[in-house]
Amino acid sequence: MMYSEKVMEHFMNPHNVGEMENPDGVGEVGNPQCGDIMRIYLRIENDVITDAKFMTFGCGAAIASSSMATDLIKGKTLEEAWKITNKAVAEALNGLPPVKMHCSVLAEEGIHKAINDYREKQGLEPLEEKPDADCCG
Amino acid sequence: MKNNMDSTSKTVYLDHAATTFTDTEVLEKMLPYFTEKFANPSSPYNIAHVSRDAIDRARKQVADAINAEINEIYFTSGGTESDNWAIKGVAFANRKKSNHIITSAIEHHAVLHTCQWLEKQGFEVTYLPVDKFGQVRIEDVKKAIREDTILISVMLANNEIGTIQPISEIGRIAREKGIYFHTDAVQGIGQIPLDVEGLNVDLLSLSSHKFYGPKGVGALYIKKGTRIDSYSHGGAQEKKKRAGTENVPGIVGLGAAIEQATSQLEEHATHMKNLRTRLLEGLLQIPATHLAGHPEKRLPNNANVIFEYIEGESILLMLNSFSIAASTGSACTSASLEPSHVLIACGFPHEIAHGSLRLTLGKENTEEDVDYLLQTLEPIIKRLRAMSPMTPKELRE
Amino acid sequence: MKNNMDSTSKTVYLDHAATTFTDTEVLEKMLPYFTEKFANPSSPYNIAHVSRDAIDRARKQVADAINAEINEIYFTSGGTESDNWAIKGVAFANRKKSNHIITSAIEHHAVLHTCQWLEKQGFEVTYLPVDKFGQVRIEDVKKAIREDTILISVMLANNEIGTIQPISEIGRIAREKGIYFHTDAVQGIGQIPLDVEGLNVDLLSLSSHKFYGPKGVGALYIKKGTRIDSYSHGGAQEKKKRAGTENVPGIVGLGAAIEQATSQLEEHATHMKNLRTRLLEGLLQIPATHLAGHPEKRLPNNANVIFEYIEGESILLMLNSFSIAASTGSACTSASLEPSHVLIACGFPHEIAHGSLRLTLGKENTEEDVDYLLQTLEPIIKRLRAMSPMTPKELRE
Ligand SMILES: Cc1ncc(COP(=O)(O)O)c(C=O)c1O
Ligand SMILES: Cc1ncc(COP(=O)(O)O)c(C=O)c1O
Ligand code: FES
Ligand code: FES
Repeated sequence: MMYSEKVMEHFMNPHNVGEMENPDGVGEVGNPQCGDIMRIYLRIENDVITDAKFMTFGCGAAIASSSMATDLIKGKTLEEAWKITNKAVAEALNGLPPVKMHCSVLAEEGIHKAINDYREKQGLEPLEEKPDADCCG
Repeated sequence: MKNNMDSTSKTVYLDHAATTFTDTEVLEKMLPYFTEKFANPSSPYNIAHVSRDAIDRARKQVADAINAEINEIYFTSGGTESDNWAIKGVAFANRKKSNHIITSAIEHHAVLHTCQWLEKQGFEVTYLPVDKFGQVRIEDVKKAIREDTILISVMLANNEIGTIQPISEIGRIAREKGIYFHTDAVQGIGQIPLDVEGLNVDLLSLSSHKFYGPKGVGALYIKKGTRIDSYSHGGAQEKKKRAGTENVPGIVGLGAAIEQATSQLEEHATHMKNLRTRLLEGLLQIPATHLAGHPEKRLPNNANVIFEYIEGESILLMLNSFSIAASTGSACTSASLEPSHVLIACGFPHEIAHGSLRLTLGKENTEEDVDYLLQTLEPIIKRLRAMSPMTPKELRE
Repeated sequence: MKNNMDSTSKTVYLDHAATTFTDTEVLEKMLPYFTEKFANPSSPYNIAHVSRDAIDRARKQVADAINAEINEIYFTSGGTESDNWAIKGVAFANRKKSNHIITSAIEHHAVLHTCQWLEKQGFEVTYLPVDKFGQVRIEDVKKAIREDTILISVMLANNEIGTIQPISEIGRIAREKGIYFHTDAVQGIGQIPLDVEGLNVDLLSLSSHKFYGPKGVGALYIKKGTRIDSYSHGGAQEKKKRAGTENVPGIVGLGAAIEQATSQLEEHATHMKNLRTRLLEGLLQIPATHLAGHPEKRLPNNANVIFEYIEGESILLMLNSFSIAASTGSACTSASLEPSHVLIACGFPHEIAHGSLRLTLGKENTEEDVDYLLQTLEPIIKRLRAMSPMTPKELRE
């Protein structure tokens, strides 16, 4: 595991860990069989993400990606948050090992699911999500 | 979470199944063979006798350690080469006769991938299942044997879960049927007594760096009369079966290490078992934790436990930040992103196999090391479970 | 005949083509990797990075020494393994396409016996003749090439007579025809400049213990894109092409040794040539003595002379009693009782080939060593000739 210092920082002291009471949107992605599940919670006011939390079962990269991704979306509009890619998450972490890029994909997908959950609750059409990334790489 | 790692802190090494350090006494014995006593053993002058004698002595040390004859020991570059040679060598040398091989589902990749490669060469391979403790069932061996079976290869003790196989019984069956029997004893040397006669084996692999010898050298026991191809072609070394200038210092180190390991076997095993008892008592107090492997028939230095709801790589990373070195069967640390084939073969579901932690003790470990591990690990498990969406409420804080 | 050997006398070692001592600086660099820095490079914790980094560094040292890319270097257990892998690996990976291999009659046994084994597996092999200096003729290479030729393997420099082959030209021809080209450069490293680009080779073998590195470790250069089978199956080491826990100290030693050898190449070659000039001047003053190999295109440290009417083993025995270590192509020292295939291929009659003496110099040899050899050898030759029924009257005393 050749992780950047940034990854280790977010892994050892992750931001935004925990469950959220009555979230405005929740997204859960991954598959326990593959060793990864990520759940993202959003608090939304006026189309702006005022708070985000996560719960993750997974490797160091998955936990660090959850922490970074939730940091990145806080304070963003839903439109801005939707556009945050897994690459952006990985870059913010100063890179991930190639075999671990799929863990950052979980973060992107988790955010998309959570936003769509919010939209559905609001009676809006869900936005089109990317097909699920392949399990186990 | 603060960790106590700084540049001066010593690592608590709990991964002796991966590799061991070379014992300083062993290294001491190797040193002259790099410098003054460096001659090529095949050369025709006095100083070459010194190298030749050193190899002979090491061959005797290995033979004595496993109750073999001197001329049944061949030196190789490690456990992987020994396994590859044993299996490919016997398979091709006996091919005309037949083409079926039996092995187990929990072998080391050096055996499994070799067998899979042989399948591509037209051999047929049966992979025996194991019970939940990781043991091969004698009944399954009997059932798998065919008219055209040439070789059975079952490991002495597993590298992940430490389970010891009923080698002697399998060997008896193989011998009755006239089938060659190979065992990968790489993890067994220095841990449990070994006797090729008692085990009824025709071939046995070992690797120096698993018992405080140097890396890059191993041996293959080949019972007299076994039909086996040469592994490499070239000079007349190793009775023309394994060409190449001998790694004299490495071979000296292997010999010294196996002699030391064998002479200290009981004492070492007692030390390991005492530490492991303390270790497992602590580990199994953590809720939702399971022992992998056999409760008794296991290597004295091996503990393998599974923590539900969390993932092994995260555990290792956190342990690493506290200067503890360990191993896991989680998919997330393997290049293939597949969880341990051993844990899966024992029947653990994928999501459970992910939470495994292998701790393998060594001769320099102390009770303090065990206590440090336990005291470091408990909060780590709690912390990771607190983050995991799979953890049931009552296990979260 | 009195000899000056006693237990304290130092051996004058003139057999560096057989093996070299490990340089003390090189050994120094290896030592930490036996003890503190012992972790398995594949393990997922900090102390394993240290082993991984050490291997990466050594790979770069090898790549730099031969002008290759880092990911074209694979570590092996020695020259023999590198040769076996290169030839078998390319042969089987490209078998469907074709099945003809070209090599030379004067290759090391690691190449020759591998090719002979491949003949038993259904491949066809052409063994190119050499001229009286031991050189392969380009014309012969061209003539030997067939539609179905997959591989040409010609050594860079011969281990017995030191003759350097026209590798670059052979490589150009091979490349034009789309045929893989392997060279056994085991004797060339540290003696002559090497550049895989300039040599037009796809595969190149080397062995650490020939250039003041440790025994039991070597490397194979495999040009990117070369179709070659894996050599051993098991773990994911060496990009899954050569499984087995890496011999970290050995690899570190190989890296340090090749870097040192390359940086001191010119200086070393000059030293060797000066000593060899002195040596050959003395040797060729002995009557009925012939130089074997090429007068100029030869390794700087190699002298190989043939003394008519006498037999090499006797010469070595007497030299040995005066604490001089050397080598011969005589049948009487070889297990097979066949004289050197190299000398025979150069056209020396059997009875002449018997009288060969190979002296290969090394970096610690001095003019005193050369003078001691000359002064010791002359009476030995006289004495043996005096005993030989073949010696003409005028050469007896
Ligand atoms: C059971 C078993 N077999 C074979 C091997 C391969 O040995 P080596 O790494 O020395 O090639 C190992 C260790 O890696 C092992 O644990
Ligand atoms: C030309 C040549 N090729 C191959 C080898 C084999 O190398 P090793 O003995 O390291 O296996 C040698 C030396 O023995 C050699 O001189
Ligand atoms: S969660 Fe398994 S690799 Fe990241
Ligand atoms: S004369 Fe005795 S072996 Fe040649």
